[in-house]
Amino acid sequence: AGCAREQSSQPIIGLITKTETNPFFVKMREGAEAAAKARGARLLSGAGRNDGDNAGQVTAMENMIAAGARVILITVSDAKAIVPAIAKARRDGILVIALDSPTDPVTAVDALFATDNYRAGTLIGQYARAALAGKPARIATLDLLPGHPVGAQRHNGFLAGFGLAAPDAGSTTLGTAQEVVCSVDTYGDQTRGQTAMENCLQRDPGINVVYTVNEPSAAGAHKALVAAGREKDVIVVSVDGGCQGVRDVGAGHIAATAQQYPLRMAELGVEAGVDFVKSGKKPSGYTDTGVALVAARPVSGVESLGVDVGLQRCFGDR
Amino acid sequence: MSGSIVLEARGLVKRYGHVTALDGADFALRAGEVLAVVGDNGAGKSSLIRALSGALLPDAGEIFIDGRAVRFRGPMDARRAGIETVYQDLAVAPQLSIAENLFLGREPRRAGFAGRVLRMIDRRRMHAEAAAHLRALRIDVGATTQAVETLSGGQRQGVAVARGAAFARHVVIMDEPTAALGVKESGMVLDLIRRIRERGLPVVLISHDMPHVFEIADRIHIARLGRRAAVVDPARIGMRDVVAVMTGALRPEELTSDVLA
Amino acid sequence: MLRRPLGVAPARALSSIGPLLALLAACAFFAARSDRFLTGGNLSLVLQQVMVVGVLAIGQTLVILTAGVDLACGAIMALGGIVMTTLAARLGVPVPLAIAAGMGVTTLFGVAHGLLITSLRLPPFIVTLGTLNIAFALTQLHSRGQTVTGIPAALGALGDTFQLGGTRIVYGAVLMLVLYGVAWFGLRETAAGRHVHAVGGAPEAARLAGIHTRALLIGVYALAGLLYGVAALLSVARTGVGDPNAGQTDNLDAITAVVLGGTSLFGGRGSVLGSLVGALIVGVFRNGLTLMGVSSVYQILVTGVLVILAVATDQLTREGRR
Amino acid sequence: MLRRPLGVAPARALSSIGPLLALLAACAFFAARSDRFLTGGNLSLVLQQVMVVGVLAIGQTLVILTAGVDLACGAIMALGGIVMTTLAARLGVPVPLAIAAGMGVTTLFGVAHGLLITSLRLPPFIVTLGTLNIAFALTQLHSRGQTVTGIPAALGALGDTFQLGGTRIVYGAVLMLVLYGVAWFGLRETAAGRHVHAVGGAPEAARLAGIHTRALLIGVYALAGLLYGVAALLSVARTGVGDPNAGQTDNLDAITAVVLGGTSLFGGRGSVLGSLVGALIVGVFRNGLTLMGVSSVYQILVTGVLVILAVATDQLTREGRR
Ligand SMILES: Nc1ncnc2c1ncn2[C@@H]1O[C@H](COP(=O)(O)OP(=O)(O)OP(=O)(O)O)[C@@H](O)[C@H]1O
Ligand SMILES: Nc1ncnc2c1ncn2[C@@H]1O[C@H](COP(=O)(O)OP(=O)(O)OP(=O)(O)O)[C@@H](O)[C@H]1O
Ligand SMILES: [Mg+2]
Ligand SMILES: [Mg+2]
Repeated sequence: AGCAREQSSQPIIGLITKTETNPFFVKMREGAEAAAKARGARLLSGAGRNDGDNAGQVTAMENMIAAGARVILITVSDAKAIVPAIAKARRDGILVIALDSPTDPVTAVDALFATDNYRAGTLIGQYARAALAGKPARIATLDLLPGHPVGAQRHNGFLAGFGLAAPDAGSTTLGTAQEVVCSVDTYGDQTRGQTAMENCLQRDPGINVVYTVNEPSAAGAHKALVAAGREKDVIVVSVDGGCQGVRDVGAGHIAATAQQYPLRMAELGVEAGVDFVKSGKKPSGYTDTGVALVAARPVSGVESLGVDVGLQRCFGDR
Repeated sequence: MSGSIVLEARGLVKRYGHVTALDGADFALRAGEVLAVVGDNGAGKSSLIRALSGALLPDAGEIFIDGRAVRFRGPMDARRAGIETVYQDLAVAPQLSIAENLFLGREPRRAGFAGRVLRMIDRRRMHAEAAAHLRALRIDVGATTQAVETLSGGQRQGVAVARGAAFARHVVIMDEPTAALGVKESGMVLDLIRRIRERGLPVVLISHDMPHVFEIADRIHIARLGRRAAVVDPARIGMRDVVAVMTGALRPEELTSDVLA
Repeated sequence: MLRRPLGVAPARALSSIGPLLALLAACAFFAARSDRFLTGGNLSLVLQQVMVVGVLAIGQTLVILTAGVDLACGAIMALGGIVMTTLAARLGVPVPLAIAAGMGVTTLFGVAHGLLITSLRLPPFIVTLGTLNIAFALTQLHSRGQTVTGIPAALGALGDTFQLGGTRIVYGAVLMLVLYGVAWFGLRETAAGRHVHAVGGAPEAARLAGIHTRALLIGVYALAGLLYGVAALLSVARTGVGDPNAGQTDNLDAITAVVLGGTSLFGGRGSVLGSLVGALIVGVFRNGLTLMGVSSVYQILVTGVLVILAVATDQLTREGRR
Repeated sequence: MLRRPLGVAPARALSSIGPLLALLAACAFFAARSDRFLTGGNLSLVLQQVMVVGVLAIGQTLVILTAGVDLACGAIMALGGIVMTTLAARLGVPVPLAIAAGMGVTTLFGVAHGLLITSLRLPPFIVTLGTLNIAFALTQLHSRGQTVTGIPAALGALGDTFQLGGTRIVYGAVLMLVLYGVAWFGLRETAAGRHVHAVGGAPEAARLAGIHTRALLIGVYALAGLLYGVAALLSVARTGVGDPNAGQTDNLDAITAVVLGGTSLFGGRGSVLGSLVGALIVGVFRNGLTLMGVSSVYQILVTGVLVILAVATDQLTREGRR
């Protein structure tokens, strides 16, 4: 639009991600920008300053509405904390769509286009259990950060998929089990993932399954396993399905990852938003944008995509 | 007593915003003399000597050493010209040792590879020389490895004075060196000044202590309102008149010419 | 000896007008780029967005005036908010009691800061670096990492609005402005306020002048803690929940606001109204850049440049006036 | 007049032995709680885990000795790492050139710090608060938020290991120890090193003694920047990638290490070897608590208490000796 002065006819859509520093969200923004351009809409994008920064997301939302946005697409950092702010926006006639992760309650937004993170966890849990082939499990979990719903859903889904007792999808408390011998928060960061894995191996050298909350932390874990000479006999599973992560699956660094589709979420969100501005039609309910297991070596009883298919569908630098 | 003029300044001006610290000050120091500089608080004494020692850049005016015009861009330039200064606020680094303070900015380096390549300080020599300097000036502060912050006010003053006296080749300037000292220590500093004069070095002494000034000075420079009001001969003028000029009770023109020096 | 004309002394509300000029320039710039900027609704929004950092910055100003610094203000605020909301929403404690408990906790942190800093003579930077971690961990433990929802309406009352000439204004913003007024008055017109400046600028001199520096410092940190409690209440009111991840960026944001407002980190020099201006500068930039469609990475970049530029300009204009 | 026995002066490598005792006590505690703690492999691991913060802490020590502080060290390191890895992996620049470019960028940040602090006389806290944001934003923009993978082996060479008495030790850890040795020597035995102490403790005295304080300060910040570049190289070697989110906790961790090591934030006093001890204390606690199975939130709590406790103990033992 050259100069930033807004034209009143053009639909304005706001996209708020958790951070701007994660390839997942970078990709989501790019997808939304492309979709907005294709449909003649203008996209404003914003983010919290770090994962969990609810106040930053509230501020971004308010400012976008002040800038004329009639539609807000948001990947919420804090499923509960954002709800009052969303309620206020919706009272003022704004369409709010949650992308990637649900609000709590889910009905706080008009519609949800998301991956089921609990299901993503369940898939990799099932895979790890099958791949372990009956050996006694000694599990390390490299988690996100305290109290984060996505981190909890993946973690608990993993435990459930592995056949262990676990809290349900609504809980933000990390489940524990006897088989889980080491749990460390990594903030999804590669360096911290590496340090965490190193220390976990010191605590229990017999660890044979590693759940990681995302692929950067899995990459860190792999590096620690290589240093300990354990990369061949430990099963690392992860979530996200970014291109780098899928390549790591291909290279055997990660046994399996649960792939999500941020581009699809963003496109669906922008489409629905433009429709709303043009025709007043509101989307509703939950649209599962899908999650699929990507594994280099399929195991029986768990459906999975191969690495090539995963690479075709991945986000990030191909 | 009319030695040649060693250090001279003409028309020095220094302004701090609305405050004029130096308002066209003149200054002359003769070879081998002790020149006392007196004046009320704020008369510009410290500013004058800071200009002479390169610690401040005057807005206008000229400085001459042995008749040659010089421009000091920093304290190092004055030091190189052989002018050493003991500042009113001492200017010691409290956490460094006594020896390190004496040699701050001119640390002796070790010989050979250690000095030239590794740039190591020759600690042994530094401490030995520091101890020798202090002994020569009869300043008793204990081991030269002590941090200066552990010394009493008087001992710190001793370190600062010793630094000035030890390295001067041309002029020693002292801004109120006895202000913080006891009777015995003050007497020692006065002795020190005499000993420096005996070595042939001229000394500029700023002091509010009139008896001291009259005891030791060869000439007295009276500063007032950022200028030199007069230079007088302590042998021919009374303390009372000097104070009167300082405070403005007596105009300099009213002094008889025989007391001027 | 009095050679300095007294042009310096007239009742100056700000320690310098540089920050105010920067704020006005920013407003003019954004008004020219977006016709939505200068609407009453938008300006009220900015006020509302800065109210939490604004109140934190009052406490931070007090601390910085004493030549201290508080790295933990946001973390302590988050703890206060979680205490208030868990008591009120999970345990059914009456709202006034819950608020008092939350503010009590934040004030206790302030007192602890004061005691550690004065009795053990620890640097404020270290003490608050420690309590930053402690308050964060306690917040997570106390909330079990969960956002506290379902808070009673009375606890969020400061988030309600009233109409003023067609613009909706939130009560919390008014409270912030009132607190700034009180702090300004107290620092300027009371003996204790002048002593805060004295202790910051020349602690030894203040001590020798008979000021009970220890009691004064403990008082300052305690008062700052109390203000973080007020900020906690505002934060709860603004978001409508108890958020265990609140305040993480506010620690540095509050310091940034104070410094942008012209208060010296070396203590003794500055004005609390400057901190309000500083908080508003940050808020206006965030709002204005979003209105212009600038993404948040660039906003961070701009904030960085802004901090340096604003303080540099302030410094240069001060020197010019000397 | 010699009223003080001379127990103070012997060649003291640390400014106090408090931190060292704390480190040993921590090691004894963890050794008693976990028999894996005192193995060569585990200790080598701790060394490797602290090498990045350890090198950052050398630069930070230099800065803090001059009475400054650098809030941006981790952010600048992250930028350096991204520059190195994008050049080498994405653009195919030869490794030595890529390393030089990365270190050049971090050194430039240091020079900019020095210039802003000396020429405009801005407080280091503010300047580095600004560059913290700037470096972070530049890192994200330059990397487009993506981790840089596929880096040439040569760029990660410092992450390789060698055997020493059955324990594998990473080259980077050795480099860190060497750098500590050099810094210790330089600060203690060279004139420039003593001048750093003098400038920090008594800047005016240093200037009057003819030290070019401006050049010295710019040199210190530039050297610190160069060290952040070395830390960037170590971080890349350790993780094997260019991580745009690296270093975010290192900003405060490096300061924590320096302060735990007994260096005064007021400048002039301290020892760089203390910072190594400080970094090891943090690393040992993180490792030991994980070995004991203590959860992350409690680790944060312990760190907070530890920071205050360590500095308080140090302060009390110093006073006891006075
Ligand atoms: N850095 C400065 N900034 C502003 N004003 C200054 C500065 N230094 C000196 N002045 C002013 O310049 C004037 C002269 O000061 P100076 O220190 O030279 O006086 P003095 O004769 O040494 O006084 P005293 O006997 O009290 O030491 C004073 O009015 C002082 O306020
Ligand atoms: N804070 C301190 N730390 C260490 N030693 C100190 C401290 N203060 C004083 N001392 C020591 O105590 C002794 C007495 O010092 P004090 O300052 O009381 O002497 P004083 O009588 O005031 O001397 P002066 O006339 O030189 O000021 C000195 O040897 C000094 O080194
Ligand atoms: Mg003076
Ligand atoms: Mg005394």
